[in-house]
Amino acid sequence: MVRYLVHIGEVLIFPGLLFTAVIGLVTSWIDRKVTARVQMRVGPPFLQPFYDIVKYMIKETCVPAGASKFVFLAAPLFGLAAVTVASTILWRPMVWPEKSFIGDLIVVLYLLTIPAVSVVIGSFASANPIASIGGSREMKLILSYELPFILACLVPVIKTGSIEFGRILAEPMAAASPAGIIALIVAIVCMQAKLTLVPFDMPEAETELTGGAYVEYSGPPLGIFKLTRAMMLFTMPVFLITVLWGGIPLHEGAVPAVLGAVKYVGLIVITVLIRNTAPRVRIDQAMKFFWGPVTLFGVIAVIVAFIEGL
Amino acid sequence: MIAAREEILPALRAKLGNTIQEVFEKSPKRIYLQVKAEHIPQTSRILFKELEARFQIATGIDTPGAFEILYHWAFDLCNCVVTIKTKLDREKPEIESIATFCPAAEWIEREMWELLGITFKNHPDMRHLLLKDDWPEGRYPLRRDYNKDMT
Amino acid sequence: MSFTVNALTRSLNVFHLSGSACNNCDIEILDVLTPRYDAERFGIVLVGSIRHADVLLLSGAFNRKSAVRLKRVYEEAPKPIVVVAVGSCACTGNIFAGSYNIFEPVCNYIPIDAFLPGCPPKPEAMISAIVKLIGKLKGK
Amino acid sequence: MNELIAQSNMLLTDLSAQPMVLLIAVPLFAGIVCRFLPSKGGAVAAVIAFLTGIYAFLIAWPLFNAKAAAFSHHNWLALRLDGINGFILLATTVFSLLILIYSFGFMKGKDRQNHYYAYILWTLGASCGALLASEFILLLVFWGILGVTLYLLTGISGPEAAGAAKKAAIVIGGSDSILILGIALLWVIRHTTRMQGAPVEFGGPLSYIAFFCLATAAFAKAGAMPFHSWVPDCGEKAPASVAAFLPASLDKLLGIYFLYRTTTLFTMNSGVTTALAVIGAGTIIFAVMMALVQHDLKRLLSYHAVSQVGYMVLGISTGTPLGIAGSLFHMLNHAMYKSCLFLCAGAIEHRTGTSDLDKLGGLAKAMPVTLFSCIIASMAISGIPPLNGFASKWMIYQGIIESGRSGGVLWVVWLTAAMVGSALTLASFVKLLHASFFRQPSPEVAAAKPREVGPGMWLPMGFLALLCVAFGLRYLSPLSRFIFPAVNAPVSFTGKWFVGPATVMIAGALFGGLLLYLLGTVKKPRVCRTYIGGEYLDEVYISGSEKSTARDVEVTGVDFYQTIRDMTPFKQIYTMAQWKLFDLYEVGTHVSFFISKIFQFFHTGVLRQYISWYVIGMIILLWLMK
Amino acid sequence: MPKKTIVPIGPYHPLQEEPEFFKLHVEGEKVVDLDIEIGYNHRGIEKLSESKSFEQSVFLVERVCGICSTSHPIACVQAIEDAGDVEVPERALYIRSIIGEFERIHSHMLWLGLAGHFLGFNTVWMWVWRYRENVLDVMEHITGNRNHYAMMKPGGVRRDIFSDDIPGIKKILDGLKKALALFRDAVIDDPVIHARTKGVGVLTRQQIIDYGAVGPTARASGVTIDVRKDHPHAAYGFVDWKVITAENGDVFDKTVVRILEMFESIAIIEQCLDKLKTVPGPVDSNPKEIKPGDGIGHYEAPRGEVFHYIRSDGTNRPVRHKVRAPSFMNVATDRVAVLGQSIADATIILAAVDPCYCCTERMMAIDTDKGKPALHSPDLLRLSQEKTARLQRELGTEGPKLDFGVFS
Repeated sequence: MVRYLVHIGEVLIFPGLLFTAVIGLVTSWIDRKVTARVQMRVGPPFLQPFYDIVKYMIKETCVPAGASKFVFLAAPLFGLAAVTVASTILWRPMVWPEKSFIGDLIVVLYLLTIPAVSVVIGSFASANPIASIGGSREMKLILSYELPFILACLVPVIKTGSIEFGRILAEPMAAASPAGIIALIVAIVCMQAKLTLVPFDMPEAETELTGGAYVEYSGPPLGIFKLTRAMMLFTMPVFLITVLWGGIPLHEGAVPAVLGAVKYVGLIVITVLIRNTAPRVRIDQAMKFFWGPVTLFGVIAVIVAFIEGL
Repeated sequence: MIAAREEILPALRAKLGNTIQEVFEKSPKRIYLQVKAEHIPQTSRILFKELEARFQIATGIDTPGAFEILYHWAFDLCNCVVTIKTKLDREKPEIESIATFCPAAEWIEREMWELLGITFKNHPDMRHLLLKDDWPEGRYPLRRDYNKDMT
Repeated sequence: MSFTVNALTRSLNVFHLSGSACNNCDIEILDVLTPRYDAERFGIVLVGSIRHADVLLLSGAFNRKSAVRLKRVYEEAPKPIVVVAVGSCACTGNIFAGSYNIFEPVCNYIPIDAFLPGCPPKPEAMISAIVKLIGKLKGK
Repeated sequence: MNELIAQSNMLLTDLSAQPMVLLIAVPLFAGIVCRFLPSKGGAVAAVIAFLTGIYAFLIAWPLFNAKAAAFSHHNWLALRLDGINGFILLATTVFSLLILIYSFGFMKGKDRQNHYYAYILWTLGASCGALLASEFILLLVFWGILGVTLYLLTGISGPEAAGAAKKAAIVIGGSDSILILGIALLWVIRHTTRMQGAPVEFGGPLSYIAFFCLATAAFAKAGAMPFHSWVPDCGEKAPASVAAFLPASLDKLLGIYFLYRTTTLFTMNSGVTTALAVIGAGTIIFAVMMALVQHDLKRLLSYHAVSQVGYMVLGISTGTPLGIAGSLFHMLNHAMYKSCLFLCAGAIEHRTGTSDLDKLGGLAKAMPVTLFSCIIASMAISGIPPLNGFASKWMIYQGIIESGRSGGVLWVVWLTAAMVGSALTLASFVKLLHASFFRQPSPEVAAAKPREVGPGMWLPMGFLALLCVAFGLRYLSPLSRFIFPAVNAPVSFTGKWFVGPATVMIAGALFGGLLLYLLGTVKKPRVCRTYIGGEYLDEVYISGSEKSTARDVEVTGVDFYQTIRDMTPFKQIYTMAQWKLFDLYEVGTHVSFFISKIFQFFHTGVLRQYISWYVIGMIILLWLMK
Repeated sequence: MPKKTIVPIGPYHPLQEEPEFFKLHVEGEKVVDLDIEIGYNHRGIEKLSESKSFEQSVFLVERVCGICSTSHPIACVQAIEDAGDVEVPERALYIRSIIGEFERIHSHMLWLGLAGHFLGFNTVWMWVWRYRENVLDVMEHITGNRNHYAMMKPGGVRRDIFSDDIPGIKKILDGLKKALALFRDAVIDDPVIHARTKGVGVLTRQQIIDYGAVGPTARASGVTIDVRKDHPHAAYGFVDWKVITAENGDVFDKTVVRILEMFESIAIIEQCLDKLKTVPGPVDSNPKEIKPGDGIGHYEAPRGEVFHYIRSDGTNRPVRHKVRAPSFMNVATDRVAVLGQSIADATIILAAVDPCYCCTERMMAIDTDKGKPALHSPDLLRLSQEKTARLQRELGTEGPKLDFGVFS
């Protein structure tokens, strides 16, 4: 019983919901601030993402007439739950290495897909044609990045022969090898799409689809979606660092932890810069891009990983 | 294709013959011709297809005597605007559409229909353009007898 | 209530609804977001869907066709929502008041919290208006 | 004479004392009874069938617990229960029972009910027979009966299903003849038709041919490529309960069981396993890509029934205990969620009268139980944790990774195919959910005023959906109870998935989200009109003064993946698929028609020509024999 | 066979700042037909205009559109001058061209920024609009207002450009040229922009001719029409510049045409500013009355030809005032441009003609509150500038000085 209470504490406070949400919102502030600076603007105040979330919580919830109310309202929760659990699974070994692992690479890979799926389901449940377009684009986007992303994640699996985070973290980091570097680049590109940031923000494409998949969401459900996105913004880079770049080992002392944090900020800055120096692509172009060159690089990474293992 | 200002009138006379009722050269850049309503499609076709003039717009006017429609055609190579004027019966304003061969005229004919109440026969897609769809029939804002309180 | 207002005023999502405008107010509204004025400093961002909006900016007079839609959009907006009429046309109907297609000032359709006259109002005036509006909301 | 009677009496008592025999014979006999009931006696047939189903389950349960049993009579009548077929036997009876319960509501008011229940019972009996048979000849008999009942059940819904029934019969019948060839070859090698015994070493073409002959029968039954083409047709045309019963559950159980049984008869080598893996991975990707563009609910589900076989074949091909266990577990899980999905499809069809995704829509509010069963089963088939589909797929992935430890690079391809296949599966189910539940209904569907089906129909669906959740959350207990005994080797996991803590965490996170909700205003949501920029969906003028319906102003969920269809390599493949180039049956039909056309050219039916052919032949023969 | 359904874009949609309703008829992802529903913006003022004086109607047409708020007045005064045979002093012609070209630059920059915004490229939007502010500052300095300039009147212009201001304006133009060169290179070389715009929304030469499309939309399809060149007016006959055309008619070419046109505009302004030093004289001929007759005036607005027709009966009011904005012709071409394109492309295609619905639906009215005496007054100008400065001080934003900081 106590064990389960500890689990609930972990998932709700640290390193789960609260921790991920706070760092995620700070990260989204970094995102907005850097964006503003790139655009020669001043940008929002530090607490802006927090104000936003609180504001969404007090706003009225509108449910569109033709919508399936329960699915419409439940979809955001499942996205939030999935990213929270994924984050907890990722962080536990990095904070308390003596604690056993809850899941492995494949589990987290699947969990990180759920937020996007919940957006799709939620958009469909809202029974709005514009949301449907957004949802279908999101789904096609999932399809397109999943293949190269899996290939990139297979590189450490090939190197260690294991899908356990413990083994992957224990090995010398994959990014130190050519295969790992290629895989990291592929994974960064996929991450951009997984976070639905420009140039892959076609699911919500504000100027095309007036908010796309989120068009019907208001108030707390929208706030949860925004929170989920902020948490993804935190969890995805951590996942990449864990799988391909040695992780952020908090338990090993200050230096590795700071180094990990630097890696994290570096990934965020790369993401934000990509986001601000490209226009949005079309969904079919994105699919061709991911199934073409990106997958090719993923395959190359896998082949190089095999050659390195010989 | 007309290349010089001087060629316009002779070419028009040759093509249109005696359907031209009246010619008025206001300035070197502006020519006004008066033709009968039934000759408008033929005249427009000649201007648009054979003389390759650009359809600028048509102006509908509710004058005391009759409804007048002015078709403005631009000759861009020779700095000249030719305007074809025609008069319609006040009681039954009706004219053949030119949008059948000149898509550029489609919207303006719709507009003249809803604002002035001129019927364009054989128009490909006649429905409201500017006013709301349930605008009451028979209320034409650009007519002189229109009263705002009618809506 | 004060908590609600406080949270609301720190994060304003603006939905911009242009009625039958000459486009000038609309462009000046967009201008407020651009580097020189940068409304994001105050937490103001433009959103695409009325469901995400906290502020409804109206610009232009509203004709028979768009006034109906305005009412619909207002009803579809999640409350609480602040409605601001930007530009002389939205405030009074202005020069269009006599037209056959425009028959009422917009405040007869929906409740309006703030009027911001000008043709068009300068971006500085808009920011000043927002600051004053926030002050007014807090004082409520 | 008396001696003979006494002998046969003895045999009968002997047989009737055997639960295994009863399990086969009672359903077969009850089926005969049902078949000869008057056609009005549908309800009686249903009751008989239901009672038989319960009886079968009551026999199967102790049999499964007994773990091992054997029965043999006259050498050929040999039945044997062991770790492999025990749990499949149990699963068969459970699924049959669920289908029979569901059929109460589903078949109500339809004609030929007595036939329907008779065929279901025969299928149940023959399945049990095929599972228990330890002699190839006996297996062949039951296998043949199953082919016949498949034909009959597919064709039961009327003339429009005749083509599908014929196709199924020909593909299955063809594979049966290949099976006979395989059994004969195996006899040549082993000099026995026993299904147990020392495994055969591969050597020489004979053993390879024998293996692939047997595997072909398994593939055709389970619906793996390239023998899959009967599944979509059957799934689309047959009643949904039949589709849920045969292609979705029983045929998978039988086919994969037989494939696994076959692999135990041979010592697998890398060539064979690679061939199996190619078939598995190819089936996954190809079938799911086909599913992506389907317009019929049941056809879409059928392509998934094909696609999921790929995972099972892939798992068996790894040769590792973990992979095989995953494969068998996936087989069981698949039977659960796919039957559930077909039953949902049946419920939808029952209420709306159509399974055309173009027409369906708006059922989310009308049929909540169906919606949730369908969502859970969809998430399970897509492998979303913590549902059962995830657990078995995850084991198969690990099996693939483990098989890669012994060298080779191809495992990455199989793994990628399997994982991408999951994403594609998810995509097509998202389409299904949208098209049938969330979008606006078509006028005819709206006119049917759909409502939730009766408890007789939603109970099996809900039960299966709950099973999906339960098997996912407690995946270790079904594994240790059903699957591990079947795999004659210790199974150890390479990955970690502590579903208990994870579930607690998910529940905790959901609770956290709910807390945020409760802090917010979500308690009293306001219902608003759909926002499309100030217009109303049903007030858009389509042309002139004609107003739209809400359905006109929306995205057809069915055409979501048109983008993929229009992409360069896929476009050509889809076009070829449209020409049925990948359909062995159609290609075969065309080839045989072409050949028969050549013969037709000679067979003019004119006597004089026959005589002249005869004379020419004689001359040539005489000249040759000179 | 995919089913045909309607995807609604609008009426209140961030794609365009104005209300309009596009009904995309789509099959799958492909657009098979487009139905444009306008009228959300129609203020129907042609009726009202007939009760206003010619002087007033210039103010009136200024408010047809906020972006081409000087093109309509130029066309309108030209129509009045054509009807009444009014002479215009030469210096006024140069000033008209200067104002008109500044407006073209600000309008094209506006479009370029918004096009970036539509494509999700907000950095381009922000950068371009930052430089656009400089143009608006120049206009505020010359005319007293950022947008509605109130410079045109029958027989000339209302305000002169002082020679003291010319060096400052030229400095800003130099900075602008550098900034535009940056955008030209950035846009023309960006592979993703190529992918999104090349071969998208193609309009053929014949379609342009059939639909009577004008302006950059027509010129991007190889139709060399430009009212400034074809029907010389204002000062365009006296300065050296060329008409920019492109061949492909896709969105990319429309973008390129607009960017290159801005360089031509800068060249025209620079030449006109030089000429102002040598051309003296009044800027207004102060016509006393307008003779009866028909008058046509047209001007090349940023979006294409603006056409005004005025019938005068000798009184001080028009009998009929017809306004045709370029978008009225251009928007109709959307229907052929989007056929066969995907939904994602449709939005940028619809934006590519630089549509202006307020123009299309022509408002016309007299601003009775802002009568000419007030606007003539330099006091008001001063007051306005002071108020702006005060507000800027309060809010801590940059002041509109002519040598402000972006380029220095």
